[in-house]
Order: sequence, then C-alpha cells, then structure tokens
Amino acid sequence: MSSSQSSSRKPSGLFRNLSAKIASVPMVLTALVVFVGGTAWTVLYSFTSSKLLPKLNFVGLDQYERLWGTRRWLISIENLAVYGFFSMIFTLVIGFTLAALLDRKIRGENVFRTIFLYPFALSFVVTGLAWQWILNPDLGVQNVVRSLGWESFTFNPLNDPDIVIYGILIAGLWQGTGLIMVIMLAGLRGIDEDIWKAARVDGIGTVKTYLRVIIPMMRPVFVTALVLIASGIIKIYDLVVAQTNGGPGIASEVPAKYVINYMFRAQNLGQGFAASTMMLVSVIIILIPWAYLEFGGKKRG
Amino acid sequence: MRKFSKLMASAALCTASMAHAGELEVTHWWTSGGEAAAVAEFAEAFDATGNTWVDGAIAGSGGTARPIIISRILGGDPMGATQLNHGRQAEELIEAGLMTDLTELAEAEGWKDLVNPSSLLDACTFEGRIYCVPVNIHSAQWIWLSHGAFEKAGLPVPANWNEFVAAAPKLEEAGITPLAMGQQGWQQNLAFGTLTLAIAGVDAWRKVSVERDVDTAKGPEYAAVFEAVAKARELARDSNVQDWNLATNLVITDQAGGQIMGDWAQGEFQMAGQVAGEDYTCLPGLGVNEILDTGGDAFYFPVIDDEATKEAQMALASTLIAPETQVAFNLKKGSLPVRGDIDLSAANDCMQKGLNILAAGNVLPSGDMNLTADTQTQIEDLMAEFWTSDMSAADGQARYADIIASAE
Amino acid sequence: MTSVLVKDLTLKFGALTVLDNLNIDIPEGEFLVLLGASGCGKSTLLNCIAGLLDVSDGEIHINDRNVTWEEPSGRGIGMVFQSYALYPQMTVEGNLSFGLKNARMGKAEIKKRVARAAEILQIEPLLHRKPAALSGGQRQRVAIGRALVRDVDVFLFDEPLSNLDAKLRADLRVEIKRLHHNLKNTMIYVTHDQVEAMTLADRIAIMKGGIIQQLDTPTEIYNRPRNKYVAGFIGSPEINFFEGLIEQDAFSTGGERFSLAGYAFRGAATAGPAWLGIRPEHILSGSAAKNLPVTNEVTVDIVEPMGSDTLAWATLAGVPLRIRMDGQAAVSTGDRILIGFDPSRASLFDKTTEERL
Amino acid sequence: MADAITPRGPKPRRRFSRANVMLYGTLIVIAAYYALPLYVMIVTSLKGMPEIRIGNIFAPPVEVTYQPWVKAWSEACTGINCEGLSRGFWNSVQILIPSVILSIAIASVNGYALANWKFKGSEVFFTILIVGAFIPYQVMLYPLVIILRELGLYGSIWGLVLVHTVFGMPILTLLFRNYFTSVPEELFKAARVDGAGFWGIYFRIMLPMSLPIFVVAIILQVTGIWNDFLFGVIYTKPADYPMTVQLNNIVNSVQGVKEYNVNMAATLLTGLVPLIIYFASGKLFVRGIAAGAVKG
Repeated sequence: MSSSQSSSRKPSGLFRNLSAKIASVPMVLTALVVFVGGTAWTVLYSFTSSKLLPKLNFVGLDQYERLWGTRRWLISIENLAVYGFFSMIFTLVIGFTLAALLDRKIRGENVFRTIFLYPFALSFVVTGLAWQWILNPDLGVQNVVRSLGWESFTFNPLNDPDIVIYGILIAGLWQGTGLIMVIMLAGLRGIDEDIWKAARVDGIGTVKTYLRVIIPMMRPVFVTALVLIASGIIKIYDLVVAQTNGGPGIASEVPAKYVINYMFRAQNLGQGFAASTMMLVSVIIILIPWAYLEFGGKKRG
Repeated sequence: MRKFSKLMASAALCTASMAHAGELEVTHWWTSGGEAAAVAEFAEAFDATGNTWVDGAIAGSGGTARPIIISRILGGDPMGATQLNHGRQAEELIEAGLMTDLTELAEAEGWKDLVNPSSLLDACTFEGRIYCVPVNIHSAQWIWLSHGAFEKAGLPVPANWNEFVAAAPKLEEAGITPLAMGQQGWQQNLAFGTLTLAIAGVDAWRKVSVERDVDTAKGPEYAAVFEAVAKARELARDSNVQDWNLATNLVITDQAGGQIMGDWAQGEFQMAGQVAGEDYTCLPGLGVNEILDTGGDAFYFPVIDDEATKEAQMALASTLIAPETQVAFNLKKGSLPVRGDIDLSAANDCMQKGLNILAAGNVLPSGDMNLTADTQTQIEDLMAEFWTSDMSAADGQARYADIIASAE
Repeated sequence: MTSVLVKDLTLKFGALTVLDNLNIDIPEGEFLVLLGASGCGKSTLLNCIAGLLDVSDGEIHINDRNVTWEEPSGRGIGMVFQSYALYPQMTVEGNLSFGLKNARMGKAEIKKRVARAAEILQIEPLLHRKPAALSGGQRQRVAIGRALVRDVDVFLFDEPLSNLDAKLRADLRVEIKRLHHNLKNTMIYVTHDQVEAMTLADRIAIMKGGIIQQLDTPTEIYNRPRNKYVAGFIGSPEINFFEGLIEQDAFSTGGERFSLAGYAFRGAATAGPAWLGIRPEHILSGSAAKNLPVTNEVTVDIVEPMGSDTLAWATLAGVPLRIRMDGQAAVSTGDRILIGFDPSRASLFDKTTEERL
Repeated sequence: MADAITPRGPKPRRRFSRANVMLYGTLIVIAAYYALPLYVMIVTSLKGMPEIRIGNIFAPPVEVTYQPWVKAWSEACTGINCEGLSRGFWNSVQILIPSVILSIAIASVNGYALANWKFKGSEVFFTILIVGAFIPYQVMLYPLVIILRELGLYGSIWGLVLVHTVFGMPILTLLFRNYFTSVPEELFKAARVDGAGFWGIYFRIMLPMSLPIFVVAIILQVTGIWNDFLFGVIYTKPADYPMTVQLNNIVNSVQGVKEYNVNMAATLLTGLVPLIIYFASGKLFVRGIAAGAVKG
C-alpha cells in the first residue's frame, strides 16, 4: 500500500473505505500468502533435492527428468487423461440427458432428481468403498450374476490392470453427474418458453431442437459445467485411495496420489513438489485461460 | 542446514504433547491379530513400572503409518515413543536433532554386549551416539507351508523352493492356490528379496544392495532371480487378497499351499492355534540358502521438553529390552529376541530354527539398513507393477538395475 | 372459402374453464384481432389455434381441413411471439432458413424464399447479423420473416409490439398493415392495445373470461357496443356512463332528463332501469351544441390539454363528465358552457344484463 | 367423405406411447443405477456375516440384526483401540462447526466488500482467489504444513479448521459476491445516504436479506468439510482423525476375515450427516447450487 502523502487533497486512496480494507485482510492474506506464496514456494523447492526436510540445494531439472522417467508417473498421467476424457464427456452427456428428461414436466420429477443428486452429498471415500464392494468379484455383481445361473460371467474390473481406471470412472460418474444435471436443469429452465413454441411451429423435432437450438443457447452453462468437472478431475485422490488404493499393482495410480506418496511416504519432498508443479502446469494449460475468460474477464452476475 | 534444524528443534520443544507425568503416547503399526497381542505384552510390562502406555496404533502397514509419525514429529507435535524400522528412515530426523540420545542408558545397561547380532545396534547408532532400542529381529526369508493343503493334494510337504514349484501343478488340480500373495508392493518386494538371497546368494546380494554394483544387478544371478519371481507370480495368479494377514489366513485354512512372508506371520498361526511342525512348516531361506536378514523393529524417542515424560521414556526404553519383556513379546510376535543371553526354550520349532541360524552367525543387515526410503519405494512400485502385469523377467531386471544405478 | 373455423372450442385447466364454447368463422384474408384485458384467454385461444395447446373440446379447421389433432407445423400456420423467440445463436439467415432446411427443402428454393422475405421486410442488410445485434423492430421483422418464408396460410401474432417503444410500435403497426395488404393472408392478432386493434383489424373479437363479448367490425364495435363491458373497454378517453331509468323515450338520471328521440332500439323500446353511455367525443359544446335534442349547462372542473384535442371534466347529474373538445378551444376551469349530444350516438344497456337495448 | 372419427377435443394420447415408455424406461433404469449402492449398503449392513457369505448382496436380509451398526459405531477396531467410529464422529463435529462458521463469516464479508466497496486492487485479489480455486491442493499442502507449524497449530483441530477456511474461501467468496451484486444498488445507496457505515450496512441490511445464500453456503461447506479426507489425513493426528479417515482405517485394518456388514454400516454412518442435510434441504440445496454455479 503506498504511503499516504499529506492529506491536503481529499484523503488518499488508502483511507477512503478503510473498514472495507481491514475486513478484506483475511482474503488478501490467503490470496497472497497461501495461494501465491505457497505455489511459488513449491515450484521453487521442486528444483532442489530436498528429501525429508526442505533444503535449498538446487539440482536444476533433475527432479523433473526423474519424474518423467518414472513408470508410475507415466501411468498416473495416462490414467488421468483416460479418466478425465471419459468423465468429461459422460458427465456432460448423462447430466444433460437427465436434465432434459426431467425438464419434460414428467410425474415424479422430484423423486428422480433426489435419487440422481444424493450421491453428490456423499464423500469420495464412501463412494469408493461402496463401488469397491459392488465391483468385488466374490461379493458384488459377478457373484450375483453367477448365482443367477450364468456361471462363466466375469466382471472384475478392479483386479484387471488394463480396465481398473474404468471401474473408478463408474464410481466417479455416479458421484459427479448429479451436480451437472442440476446445473443443466437450471440452465434449461432459464430458456424462454417461446423458443420451444417457435421450434414446434417450425416443425423441428424435440431432439433436433435440443441439439441445434437449446444446447447452443446454453453455452455459458456448459462452460461452467466443464470448469467444475475439470477442477474435480485434476484433484481426484480420495476416490482412488478408497476404491483401489492405486492397485492392482500401480495400475490405477493418479498424479495426486503420486505427489502425496512421494512427499510423505518416500520422504522425497523434491520429487513430490516436481509432481505437484506438473499438476499445476496441466491446470494452467487447460483451465485458467478459460476460467479467467468466464470469471475474471467480463464480470457477469 | 543447521539453522533450519535448530528452528525445528525449538518448535518441537515448545509444543510438547500435553501428556501428564508417567503417561506416554506410543505410536506403532502393529494392527493385525498376532501383532496386537504382542503389543499388549509391551503395554502390560510398561504399566507395571507405574507409567501408563497410551496406545497410538496406526492401521495400514508401515507405508501408511511412517509418514504420519514423521510428519507429526516434524510438525512439532511429537509422540512419547514410536516404532520405526531402524536404518536410513530416521537418519534425517536424528540429523535434525529431533530424537533423544539414549547412549547413557545404553552404556549403563551394557546394551553393547547383550545385543546380538551387534549389527542391530549399529543400525541405531548415528555418528557414534545411540538413538533407538531394537526390540526384535525379524527376518523376511521364510516360506510357510500348510500341511493340510499338501495332504489334500496327496503330496509330501516340500523341503525347498524347487520342490515347492514342482508340487504346484498338483496343488492347482486340487483347487488350491499354490502361493498366497497380498496385493501390496511391500509384500511383493519382500518375496523378491527372499528369492534373491535364496537364488543369487549373499555375495551377489551384498554387491547390489550394499555396494550398488549395477553390473551384478544386470548379471546372470539376478536373471535367475527374476525368472523365479516370474514363476512365483504364476503360482500366485489368482490370490487377489490385499493384506498380508489375509494371505496368511489362506495358508492357515489350507486354501493356499504356502506364503513367502517374514517371521511375524507366526503370530497369525499362533492366534489360529496351529503348531509349528504339525499344522504348518517354516523353511528359512526357502530351504535353499539358510541366511536370515536381521531387520526388525526399534523404538525411537522424540525429544520432549518435559522431565516426567523424559523419565517415562527412559523407563520404557529399559523395559523394552528387559529379558522378561523380550521373551513375552517375541513369543507372541513370532520374531527373535535381540538379547543373546536369554533362552527361548518355550519357543516353537520355527523360532528355534531362527535362533540356530542367528547363533551360527550367517545373518546380514536388512535392506532398510542401506537403501533409502526413496529407493525402497521405487523398488516396491516396480514389484507392484511386475506382479500384476505380464512384464517379462528381462524387462523387470533392466528396470531394477536402473533403480539401483540411481540410488544414493 | 373459410380460412380458420373454430367450432365449440372449450379449454379447461383442471376445474378452471379458460375458454368457454367459442365459435369463430374467419374468412380467407381477414385480419382478425383478439382484444381483451390480460387473462381474458386471448393468447390461450391463439395457442389452441396454433396447436401448441390441446383443447378440452371442440374442433379447429384451417382451410376446411380438421387440424384439431395436427402438430403446429402441420397446420400451415406461422407464429410471431411477443419475445420474438429468435434462435440467438443463428444469424438472421439461419433463423429464416432453419425451418425450411428441417423440412428438407432444396437449397435453391430456400435461397429464393429467404430473398423474397428479406426484400418484403427490407432486412436484406441484416441477413448475416446475429439477433443480439438487431434492434427490437428489426428482430420483430425477422420473426415475421420466419413465418413468411414458409408460405403459411395463416399468420398468428401474439402481442408482437408490446415490447417496443411507442414510436417504433406505430411504425411497425403500419408495416404489418402493409404486409397484410400485400400478402392477403389470413392473420389473427392478439393484443391488449385497442389502438392497434382499431387500426389493424377487419374484425375485432372482444374477449373477457374466455367468452367472446362481441365479434364485429371496429366501427360497429365503436358505435354499437354489444354490452356495457365492450362500451367501457373501447374508446379512449373512456365512455361516460349514467345510471338511470328509461320512461317512454326519455332517460332520467340524477335529476336530469335526456330525450331519447332518434335512439335506435334493437328490439322494441323498453322501459326500466338502464345504463346510458355517451362517448366524450360525441358531446358537442358551445354553438355546435345549440340545436341538439339533449343540451345542458355545466361548469368545467378541470381542463387537460393534449395538443390535438383537449379533455374537459365537468359534472352532470351528479356524475363526472368527460368532454372532448378541439385542441384550440378556449376553455378554462370554472367556465359555464353549453353542451349537448345526439341520442342516436348514445348507447343504452339493460341495468341487470348490461346487454345493449 | 366424413372419416370414421372426426378429430374433436384433445388429441387421444395413448397412455403408453412409445415416447413415454422410452422416457420413463430410461429414467427408471438410470435411477436404479444410482440407488443401487445405497440399497446394497443398507441391506448388507443389516445382515449377519453368514448370510452375506452364502446369499447374494441384493437380496433383502432374512433376519435383520443391528449388531453391525452397534459394532461399527462403538466397537470396530483400528489396531488396539476399539472405539469404533464414534471418536471420528465427534472429531468431525469438532472440526465442522468452527470451520463452517469461520469460513462463511470471512467469505461473506469478502463477498460483501467486493460487491459494494470496491477498493484499488480488490479485484486483483479476487481474481487471484478464483485462480487459486483451480490450483490443485497438492501444490499448497507442504507450505501449509510449514505455516501451521510456525503458528503452532499443526496436528490440532484448529489447524484443520484454518485449512478448510483457506480452501473454502474462493468458491464461497464468489457465491457471496454474486449474490450481493444482485442486490439492488439503490438499497445500498439509500443506506449510505442514511449514514450507515461498512459494518452497519452489512449487519442491518445485507445479512438479513441473504438467508438463502447463507443456507447454500452452509450446505456446501458442511458437505465439503464433512466429506474431506485429504486434509484430515495430513493435518491431524490419529486421535483427531475425522470420520472419513477413520472409516478408511477401519475398513482397511483387517482382523482375520473382512466384516462387510460392519464396514457397510460404518460407511453409511459416515455418509449419514451429509445425506440428512441433503434430504432436509432438498430444493434449497438444488436451487442454491444452481444459482451459485450458473451465475458464477
């Protein structure tokens, strides 16, 4: 804050709404110290060889070279890409379809909406465990279908390294689509009723109206939904820990888990910081230009 | 670096845990049936000295518990005492001056000459000072075979690894999983270590694990090891249990032929009321190369600025190494005592085998002693991947050699 | 050939009857206006004709075809909404051609029709703009264009001008009239603004509570309102009402007696309690009032000059009286003036049934 | 040529028209997929272990027992201490209440200041906060460990409360700012004319009007904080573990055979609080989130 000159002129900016500034101190502190300071600190120490304790002995890009040479990190990135891609598409498609179905003024709308949204209230740990049991071969779906007679039925995603990520995807979708459905429904209800009438008069079918008219009109809602889903994907950790804990082997590892394991379990802070900086870079590439455009740029709302 | 650690030390001092005099919070990760029973022995012995043992068990094996324990010590909220595998893990903590120096007590009670083998105490010493109390000797190089399983398959109980591998097809015919294996990296890594010692032998093992000689890691001995591990992977194909004690349970209930696991598995067998030699057999060094590593658990005492707690810490240290406690604890735990001067006549057949090997002196320091946590984690990740994929033995060996090359 | 026939149309939302047994026969090319206060059911009737609402009973025929169960697009109607309902993400050209593309019409045909509509509505320069970049008037023209390109038989307008400012409304009103004149299509136009109704309509249907009060030409409705409600609704400034008694060709109210000579009773002349309505513009003042059958002296309470004409307030027979005078008339508060009116311009309504006598 | 039936009155809609069947069909199938896990957990948590081993998990319990719930609540063990989830529950409550109050108080003041009292640079901090909301937590985990250590809060409940306040701030501030910007400007100007100051307007005018957004903020924070696992594992010691972490420990520390009924009862117990809030607030939960998110 610039030091205020003699206040012959009207009081300098510093003192104008003083109480507002004081009230915003916590926000300023959080923004500067934690978000900016914390991030800078981590990025800085990602260039050191700190093991258990942070030490400023710089090693340049060694941590990053090792990171991208580590098989477990490559698997984590691959999993994140697969999970992110499908989770983004399915959440949007299922979310929108459910919202469109519920928007059709059907009986029992509230009951359906409650059922679709309750998973969102549950924690990822609960979701992970629930789906671990349902997908468990000896207890869940496979066992039930076999007991119904189809002996050779095998459905055991959580023990098959190639498709375990899809087991996590099922649980992730179960938990996440509810919120997106709600947001889409709010968007749909915001559309002027006459647009629907005009489309009917023009003889355009319901599905075509959704695709060619309604969805283009809901661009801001879709952007918000994309941003919410994306920020959820990047941070995925609890669900994997609860459902597969990275197993079988390291087949369902995710970047967030790599960071935590290397920072605390392998007591190699440098490597952990390098991994978390990589996560930050991926966020910067995908999200921030977008989010800035939505929230920062033209301030709407 | 010094300035930083002074800061850490002061932080530790000013927020000592608010335990009252005589009360000591002890953290550890012995949460399975047998282990919990053994810990109870420690707690009982310590309470007998007028102090109170406040149990801080942390579930989820060492891998999960260690980070929690360490971040608490670093975070300035240390516990009274904690279990850690002695070796490189605590090195940085000692360097940062966060661990109590036990040298006076050690010299007063003459630990130097009663701890056998001496390598155990060396693992606790850092720059000449002693910082931890070894409480047991665990060796990983055992395979536990279920008599019932082999009877069901109409086979004699094998005496060594090769016989075990030969018997496998028959076991499978009888619907028995030959090898029980938990789906966790550290268990697969333990099996790898055991197979290495048994097949590659001590010299090759020392060249790679201690001197980190990459050529040997790439050499023929280790090629044979990775072949054996690939075979073991075959044998454990359809045992999809997670925790080690669930795998041991498969052996106890004759659903699996055998399990490669450390001597702490004995605790589970005892809990199930099985008798060594009758219901199950233990083969040290897989019956091929009777060498045991002398890793094991030890207790460290974070620095706490509270006289009463310090006294309680010393009381616990000497209780842990006292003969009666050693006997009671190790019997339940199934591990070997650290004191050479007590007789474990009550010990069962497997512990006797361990004692003889120990007495014969063909023992060696455990991996924890010379590989950093970082390298250990990388090897565990490699093993986790190897065991759950169809990675070839050669690729596995190449990846292992790279890790050894980059280890410091 | 009848363009639109509405037969015994009834619509109920649960227990509430919104449209009550309506019958309308709209000949080819007629411009019918549905006029009424909000909530009288005019928009609902329009939506029923369009097929956007399912009727509870009755039939709708367009071009002698029973379309009661037809989808809106199958009825040969185009509709223009109050909120224009243009597709915001498409250009003007996109909006115009979307319906045709959907009906799989040939590209050349689409191009031709869009060009024709754009030329009629003078929106050629706007074809590549998005609705957001258009003014209210332009958007309305594009909305009309959307129906135009489909060569529909009947145009339906749902209060299209109420979102526009007064000046723009007047301009567009003229355009719609010119459009009707050029195209000669049947048009049904819903509004609550009586000026739009009077200027545009060939016939007007005054609606209240889901029932058509009167369906007639504007002049007929203006001069011979069917009932008290229609009389009161039409005409600005509002008609003056006197409550009183009819006694052989005279009407007594509040101490005054007005002669009814020349009043054309619908049926036989009757007597009894009734309402008399006389429009402010039918009350003459000063010298013009001299030889009228009914004359009186009144004092002017308030004067409201409005440029083209002036509205004077007085009291007659205890009831406030509105008199419309020429803009230049020199009158001020307190003047005593002579006023009078010709009974044949007045309207009499039965006291209880409020029906015209 | 009068056709057989002249169309009259409402179009006859076959009750089970193809579109209707398809619509309700998909909804019911998807609803089953969503309701399945909860159903399985409830059913299994009421069965004895033998019944689970032989029967299939979708079958309703033959003889209902509440023993798994009792065990999950008060007897399930992690290692030696067997106090079940109850300790975790009370820890979670102790973490929840101060976190919710503190985070909402600060965020509402932030939102209010940002909406009505813009000062030089206030938008910059707000933008940093919003950008901060997208930075993965992992990047700020260790620096926060150091900050808490310097404040002597590391490992205590208050440390975790501070962490939740910090990480909850961006979204909540955005929510409140959006809400307060939608409050008519004249109201704020009128109050200023009447001489009310920053806090006067906040308490007497803004607060009373902002009940709906407060309820939304409370719902978001309660479900968010109660369901947190990552911060709970890192910033507390075993004695203070929130319910989610303790649940993960209980389910993973196995004594002999896995007791699925106790594990499922424990999972349900952990999910109970957010579920009750969700069902109790119902529409408000939905409207609030939509308002906050869509407008944001």
